[in-house]
Amino acid sequence: MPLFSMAILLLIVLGCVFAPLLANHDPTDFYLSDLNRPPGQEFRFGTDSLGRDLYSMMWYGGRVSILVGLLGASIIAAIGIPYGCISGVAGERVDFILMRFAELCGSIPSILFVLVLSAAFGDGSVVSISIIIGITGWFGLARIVRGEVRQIRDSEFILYARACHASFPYVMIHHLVPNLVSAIMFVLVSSISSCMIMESTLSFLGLGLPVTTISWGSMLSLANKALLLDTWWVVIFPGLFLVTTLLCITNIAYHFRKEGNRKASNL
Amino acid sequence: GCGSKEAANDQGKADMSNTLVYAGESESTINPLLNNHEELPDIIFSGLMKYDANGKPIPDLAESYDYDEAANTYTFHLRHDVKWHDGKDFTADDVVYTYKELTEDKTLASSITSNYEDITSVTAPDPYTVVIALKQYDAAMLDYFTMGILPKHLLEGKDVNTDAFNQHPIGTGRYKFVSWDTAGGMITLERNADYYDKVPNIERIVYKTVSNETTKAAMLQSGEADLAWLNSKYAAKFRDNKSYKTWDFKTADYRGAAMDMNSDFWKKNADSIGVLNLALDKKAIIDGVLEGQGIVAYSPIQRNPLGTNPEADIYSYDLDRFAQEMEKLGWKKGSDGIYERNGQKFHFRIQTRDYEEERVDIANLMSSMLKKAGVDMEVVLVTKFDWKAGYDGFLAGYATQFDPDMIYSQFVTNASGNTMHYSNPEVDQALREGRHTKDVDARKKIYGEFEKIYSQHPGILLTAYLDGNYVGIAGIDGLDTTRVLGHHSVGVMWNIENWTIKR
Amino acid sequence: MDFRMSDTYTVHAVRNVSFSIHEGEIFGLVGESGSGKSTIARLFSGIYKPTKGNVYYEGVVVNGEHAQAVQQARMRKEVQIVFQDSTAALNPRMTVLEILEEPLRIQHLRSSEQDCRQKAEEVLEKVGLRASYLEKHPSELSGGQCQRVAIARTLMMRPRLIIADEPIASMDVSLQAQIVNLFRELQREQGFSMLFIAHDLGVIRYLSDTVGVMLDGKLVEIAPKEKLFREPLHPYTQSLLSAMHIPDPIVERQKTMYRYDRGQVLGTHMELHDGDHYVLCG
Amino acid sequence: MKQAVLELKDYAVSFFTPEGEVEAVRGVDLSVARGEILCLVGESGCGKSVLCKSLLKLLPSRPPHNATIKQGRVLLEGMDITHYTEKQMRALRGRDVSMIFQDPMLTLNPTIPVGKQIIEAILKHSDMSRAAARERAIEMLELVGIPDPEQRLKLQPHFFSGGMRQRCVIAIALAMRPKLLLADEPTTALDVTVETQILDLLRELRDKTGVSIVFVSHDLGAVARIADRVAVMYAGKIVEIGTAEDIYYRPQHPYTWGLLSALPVFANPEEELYTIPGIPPSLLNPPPGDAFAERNAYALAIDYEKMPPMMRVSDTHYAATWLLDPRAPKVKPPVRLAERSRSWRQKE
Amino acid sequence: MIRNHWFWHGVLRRCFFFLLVMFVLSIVLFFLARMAPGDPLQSFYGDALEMMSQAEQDAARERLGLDKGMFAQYAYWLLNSLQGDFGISFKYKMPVADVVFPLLGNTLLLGSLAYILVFAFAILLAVFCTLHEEDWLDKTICKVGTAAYYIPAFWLGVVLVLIFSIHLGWLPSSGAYDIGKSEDILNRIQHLILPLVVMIASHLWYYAYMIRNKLLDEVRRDYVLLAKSKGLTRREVVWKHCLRNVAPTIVNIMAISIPHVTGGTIVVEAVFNYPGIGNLAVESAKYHDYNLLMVTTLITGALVFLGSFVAQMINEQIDPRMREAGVIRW
Ligand SMILES: Nc1ncnc2c1ncn2[C@@H]1O[C@H](COP(=O)(O)OP(=O)(O)OP(=O)(O)O)[C@@H](O)[C@H]1O
Ligand SMILES: Nc1ncnc2c1ncn2[C@@H]1O[C@H](COP(=O)(O)OP(=O)(O)OP(=O)(O)O)[C@@H](O)[C@H]1O
Ligand SMILES: [Mg+2]
Ligand SMILES: [Mg+2]
Repeated sequence: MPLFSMAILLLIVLGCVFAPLLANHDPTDFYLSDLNRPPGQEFRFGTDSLGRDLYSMMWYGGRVSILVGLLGASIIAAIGIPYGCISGVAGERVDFILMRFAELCGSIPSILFVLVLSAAFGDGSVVSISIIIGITGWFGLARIVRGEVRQIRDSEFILYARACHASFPYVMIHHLVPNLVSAIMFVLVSSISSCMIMESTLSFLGLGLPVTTISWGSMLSLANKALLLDTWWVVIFPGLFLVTTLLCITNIAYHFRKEGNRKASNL
Repeated sequence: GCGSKEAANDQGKADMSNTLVYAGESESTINPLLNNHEELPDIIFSGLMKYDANGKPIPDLAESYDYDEAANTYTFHLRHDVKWHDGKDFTADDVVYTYKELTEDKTLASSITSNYEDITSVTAPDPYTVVIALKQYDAAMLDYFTMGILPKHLLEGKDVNTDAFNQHPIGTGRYKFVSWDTAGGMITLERNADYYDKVPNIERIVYKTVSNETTKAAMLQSGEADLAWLNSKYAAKFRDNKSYKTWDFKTADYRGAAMDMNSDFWKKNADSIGVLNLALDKKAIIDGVLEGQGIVAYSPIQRNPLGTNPEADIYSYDLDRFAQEMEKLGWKKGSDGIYERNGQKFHFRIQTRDYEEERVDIANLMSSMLKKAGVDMEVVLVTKFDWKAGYDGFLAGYATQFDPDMIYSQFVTNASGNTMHYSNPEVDQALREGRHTKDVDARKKIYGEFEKIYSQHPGILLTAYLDGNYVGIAGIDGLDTTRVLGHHSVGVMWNIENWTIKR
Repeated sequence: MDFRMSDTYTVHAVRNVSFSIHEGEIFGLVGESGSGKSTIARLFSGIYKPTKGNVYYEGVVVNGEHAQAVQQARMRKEVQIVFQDSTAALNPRMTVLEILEEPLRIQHLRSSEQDCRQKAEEVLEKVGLRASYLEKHPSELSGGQCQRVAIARTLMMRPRLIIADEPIASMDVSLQAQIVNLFRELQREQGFSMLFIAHDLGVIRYLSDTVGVMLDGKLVEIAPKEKLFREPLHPYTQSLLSAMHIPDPIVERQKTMYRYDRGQVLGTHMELHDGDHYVLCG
Repeated sequence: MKQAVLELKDYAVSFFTPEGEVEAVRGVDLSVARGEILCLVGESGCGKSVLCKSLLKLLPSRPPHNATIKQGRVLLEGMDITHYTEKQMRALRGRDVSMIFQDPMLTLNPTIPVGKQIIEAILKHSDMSRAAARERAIEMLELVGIPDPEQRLKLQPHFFSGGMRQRCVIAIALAMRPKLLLADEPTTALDVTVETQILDLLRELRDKTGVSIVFVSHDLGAVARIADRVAVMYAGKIVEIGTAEDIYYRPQHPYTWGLLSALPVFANPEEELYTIPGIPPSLLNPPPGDAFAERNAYALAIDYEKMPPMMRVSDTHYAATWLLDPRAPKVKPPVRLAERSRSWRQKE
Repeated sequence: MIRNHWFWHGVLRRCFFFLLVMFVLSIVLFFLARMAPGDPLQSFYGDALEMMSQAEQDAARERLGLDKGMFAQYAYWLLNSLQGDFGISFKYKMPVADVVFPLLGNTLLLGSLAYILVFAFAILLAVFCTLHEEDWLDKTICKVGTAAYYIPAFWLGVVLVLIFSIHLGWLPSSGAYDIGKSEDILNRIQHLILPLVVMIASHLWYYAYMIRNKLLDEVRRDYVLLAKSKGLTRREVVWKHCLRNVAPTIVNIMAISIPHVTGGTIVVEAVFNYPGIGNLAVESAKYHDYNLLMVTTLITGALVFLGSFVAQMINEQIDPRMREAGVIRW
């Protein structure tokens, strides 16, 4: 059991959930008399060049980032997996068309998609931005799922289900997905990270969440400025939280993917 | 682009000792008509007039000029010794062509055309004389004649907006365009040895197109650039370093939240813009964002010699007064701490361009301060302003470094630069008067009056004037900080012919 | 039945095959590897659709345009398949209970949790496994046990026809014997018909009533077991029988296999030899 | 007796897994003479494959499957190779000892032309030129009876039928003229006619090249065709060993009886097939006495306590059962088996 | 001969599909771009748009070809593009081709080098991990690799600039080459090092890990035993046998990764101020520079589709099994 990862993740998640209790400053406030303070008693992680308290921002920012990451990744999974499964089991022609379609979507710059979509759901809320990120990010997953499905689709346990006249959704949910999970776990988990980073990029481009919404991603983009100003804490903390959280999620996910009893290597 | 190959070979041999590498903004065209606040058009092209150290127009391509008050005509006597960089002679036809283009081409993608509205005709009685007739006297007209002149022989009959000339400019200025290497992100200029006036000391300028402020600072630090305009925070880093020099220019460049008077919100609530000033601790913003490199702004022509009327400074940071005034205006705080009036929250959205860090920071700080006072100013980052997307305003930056009439186009009802749809008959009146008055003292009074009137009903929540911090390697000399610079601290190269560089 | 392999060429896996399996009969199918036995099994169980010809279930067409939905649905319920590699035929992510429930679940016949469990226990007992296996995963079971689970799964549906595609090929002798016994017992008890595919002629001879011999996608001979083993007519069948191993070193070493010439053995049409003995001639 | 190519002395292999020690091979004594075909039979999981693979040190040696030679010695032509390093083993593999595996569909690399796979084996152990190696490969393919070897050299295994693939595997194995060939169920995946061909091929190759073959199978019919000697394995031990005639006509061990009885070939369709009751013991914690005792109808009390030693039946025939002990009650082999033996001989 | 014939048949068929797909892509893009909110005139005229009267704006629209119906506009665009005229860029006010092509080389250089290096290292790393499966080495690489993969690219880029250009002064912080050194390969390489490191760091593990997992499955196959029993070393087995068998997967992954890697150049170009079309694509989308957008995106699209077609063809050559289609119809 990855107890260590679970403990850390739990701490971070609890910290974000109970952000109002933990935060000792207003995360959106600018403490103009305390610019660029290094970590200390009052500002535990220091302040940035505009006097924002990084410690409080961290917990509030985590809420948004983790939410966007999980929500975005769920949407990616919810679209990418069924799409990949359909394409994987479909005949040559349908598969060809589905894959070309995915490639088509994948080769359009996501910025353009985001522009169009944000006009459609343009309320700038966390949920709508997650949806946008999800909708524009599933193509890669779909292709990988398809590849894996092709390998197991003629397995005899699936043939049996087919012989019993199982519907496609049944086969997908009971046979394909469970046997795919370990193969695509890494892709799934890393889509959490790409969603978080996408959110920060979008915010930075002015296409994402309003500037007043704090997220780890937007904090990371502050790092850009801070580096030249020698305020290492502004650079390090958001990165540390982001990477740690993702590593913990990865570790835990790997544990639960039920790696089927792997036989010994022949090498 | 083409030509870059040979140029590259040439440069490969040339030594870099007398070359200035300038880290500038990214560019798309070099044409004084199309981009009027950037450095390069200024040194490649020259106008009938140019500015001196104090921002006063003096003759340049013209040897002298006469003004006929009765007929409202300017007669320019052109220099005879001017040649285009391609060797052709410069004549009055070029001037006529340029001003015709400016006044008659309705498709010109330029924001300055309304400055020339008063011109009724431009004629060339002989190759070295140009006569420009105006509808009426225009005090700023001499300023506007500083606009660079384009070569007729290269552009006539072509679409100025899109011609390849814009990327291969030929001018009459101090520096010649050599090559634009888009793949390398640099524009190379060489001094114009045939320049009719003082030939610059620095032999070559390499203008690197950089889209990001951090990169500019990094380039300076790693020695890839010699000179750059940095924001105050980055500039501060170089101040104690012996190998760098910092020049702090005053600029007429202000930042403030300009409201769109056509928006539903301000149509109803325009009376409550001025009072917001009371809730802004502008000094704190300057110290916080600008490292103290700036001054508190109260008037749009505050850094102009004809402006700066202290009587217009009627709002100082005072939250108590703010509360009182708001009450007078009929605003009541709602349960969420935000003022309400007639069932409407005091909430408005301003769009802010994301490419300049200081703008974003200032907007954020303003928003935070207003929020504390009970006003919800939502900041939305955009890539480019979208006037049709229904925002209630935008974070404005504008400079009136030369004639105060430069604000005419911004504040006069329906003028070309009046993107906030500001309309105040008294202001219109004052600015018109200022434009058509000749006497300097009288003008100063008029503009002082304007400042007072305007401050009662402002359209812009002014915050600060920024200083222009130029940082360069220690070997650069000759930058002159007397000049008040413009928007984005443009104009630093006004005396580039006097600069020297030692490595 | 054709397989399209990209656009370039087509494999005729099975051609012009007709035979019928009667109520309560065990039909043994033998033949060369790759001769199309599995393809026939899959055609019968509806996994493949024939490119030509029809599959009838109780005299009613169940494929193609003229298929009757009701009959098709009935066939789905009443025809069950058992595969060669039992470990591959059981989803490694499911428990035995889930595996056993699966046909019910797919056919929407799963009533209550309790009933299902009980039924699964009964069925497991029939194939000689304890109820404690219900919670296990296939990877925790031995090959023989997996095959028993696969057989138990077919019994969940009260099948009328079981298609067993080399169900014992990967087992050792004593396990083979156990599974063969199990099949026989169950068949006697429940009276289902069976299509039994195997390589081992010994098993075929022991278990089946009628035997079909396949070669290159064609049935070359069908006959009641005794007739076929006594009097094989088709050269391939003869060759097959001559290759049948006898666990007797002296006999085996001296025996020579009858080699047949591929070109000559395949004919075009089935002919009745005598009574119920058909052979491919022409 | 001819010189032994392979000799195992009290050979034992264990897997040290997280669950505990799996004693897959538990003290095997065995020798294979030059040009001899020794068949290993026994039910699934009794350790036949482990034995073969461990001889070539092909077992997974890293956690979590630590396979180790726990005791005993392996002599190859009198040379002790028990503690050979991986590098020394590599020199032996393919040159002195080769191996064929069960499924030809799986053991040939599907993406590499067959010829290349043979040539690779040749080049590994000799400094022949590529052309010479190619010649040799063609020769080998001819030897195993593949028509048109020159053309087929370039084809990937995909284009071969199962039987041809297994021939190719044999060609690879024999390419360097090894002294010993370990064939781990090489015919299980093939149909009877092809199987017979392969068996005959192996016998023929033995005659031509003098290679010794250890042939693993659980198909007693196939074994009967090819074996010179047969060793019956149960739960990691050899329980009976003797010439083919010894084992088929005069089996001594109750397990061998069980195996032979379970064959369906001559079973009467009216009666059930005989099956050995119970399940094979776990090798994770093998019982102390005779591992077969629990399933043995003839088990004696001592079977549960003490492992029976190899008892001599004749010069060639040994069996590990207490039934052969002089003190044991005399039991007759099952009647059915006896009858069957008789009937075979009558047929003959 | 026959194989050859089918090969060319396949090539032709794919060319046809390629053209078809590009056509569809151009339609999708064309209409999608015009669905995005914002006025393209704004890009062209900037703030000057405000002062233009409606009539002037209409005239401008007409000149830019924005006045016609969308279908007419598309037809017009298509006709012109087929003749090599991609229109003018609204933002740069010059022909799109002149904007894009000088920068294309830079991006292709960066992208293809990164692409090659990412996969070269990914394969090396994957093989190394496979040979040391479950060792502490493998475990450490997995942990470090995952962590490195999660570090945001732009963040890493800035840190590298800080260390290697600013503090150590070893490498330039920006640009594609120094003044007058466009032909100097060494200089170019110097400028490419940091961008490449960022590109590699932010993509490497994703692919290395996928390949590693495939290889781990592969070394469990039986042919490995046969190969080893021939006397091959572990390394030879992995390099000569396993890798060849996972090649189709790797090729597929490589095909999928084209948009991923080209997407990566966008970030890197921004961080290192590296002149390239990645930035251009983003800009054009943000500024509604339709013509520029079409070209930049069609280039990426073409790469993606070419990549995937090439991948299929390579795979069919490597592994004849790939040519078979499944037979079970769903
Ligand atoms: N999925 C498939 N795609 C293409 N061809 C196939 C497929 N499955 C089987 N075939 C081909 O159809 C023919 C018959 O195959 P089938 O599996 O039915 O043979 P079989 O008699 O069951 O063989 P075995 O005894 O080896 O199981 C073979 O030539 C085979 O190559
Ligand atoms: N990697 C391993 N780790 C742990 N135990 C193993 C491993 N490989 C084999 N075993 C155990 O060793 C024993 C012997 O296995 P082996 O594969 O030799 O059987 P076998 O006689 O070849 O059977 P079959 O006839 O099925 O091939 C089995 O009980 C098996 O569980
Ligand atoms: Mg089959
Ligand atoms: Mg085995």
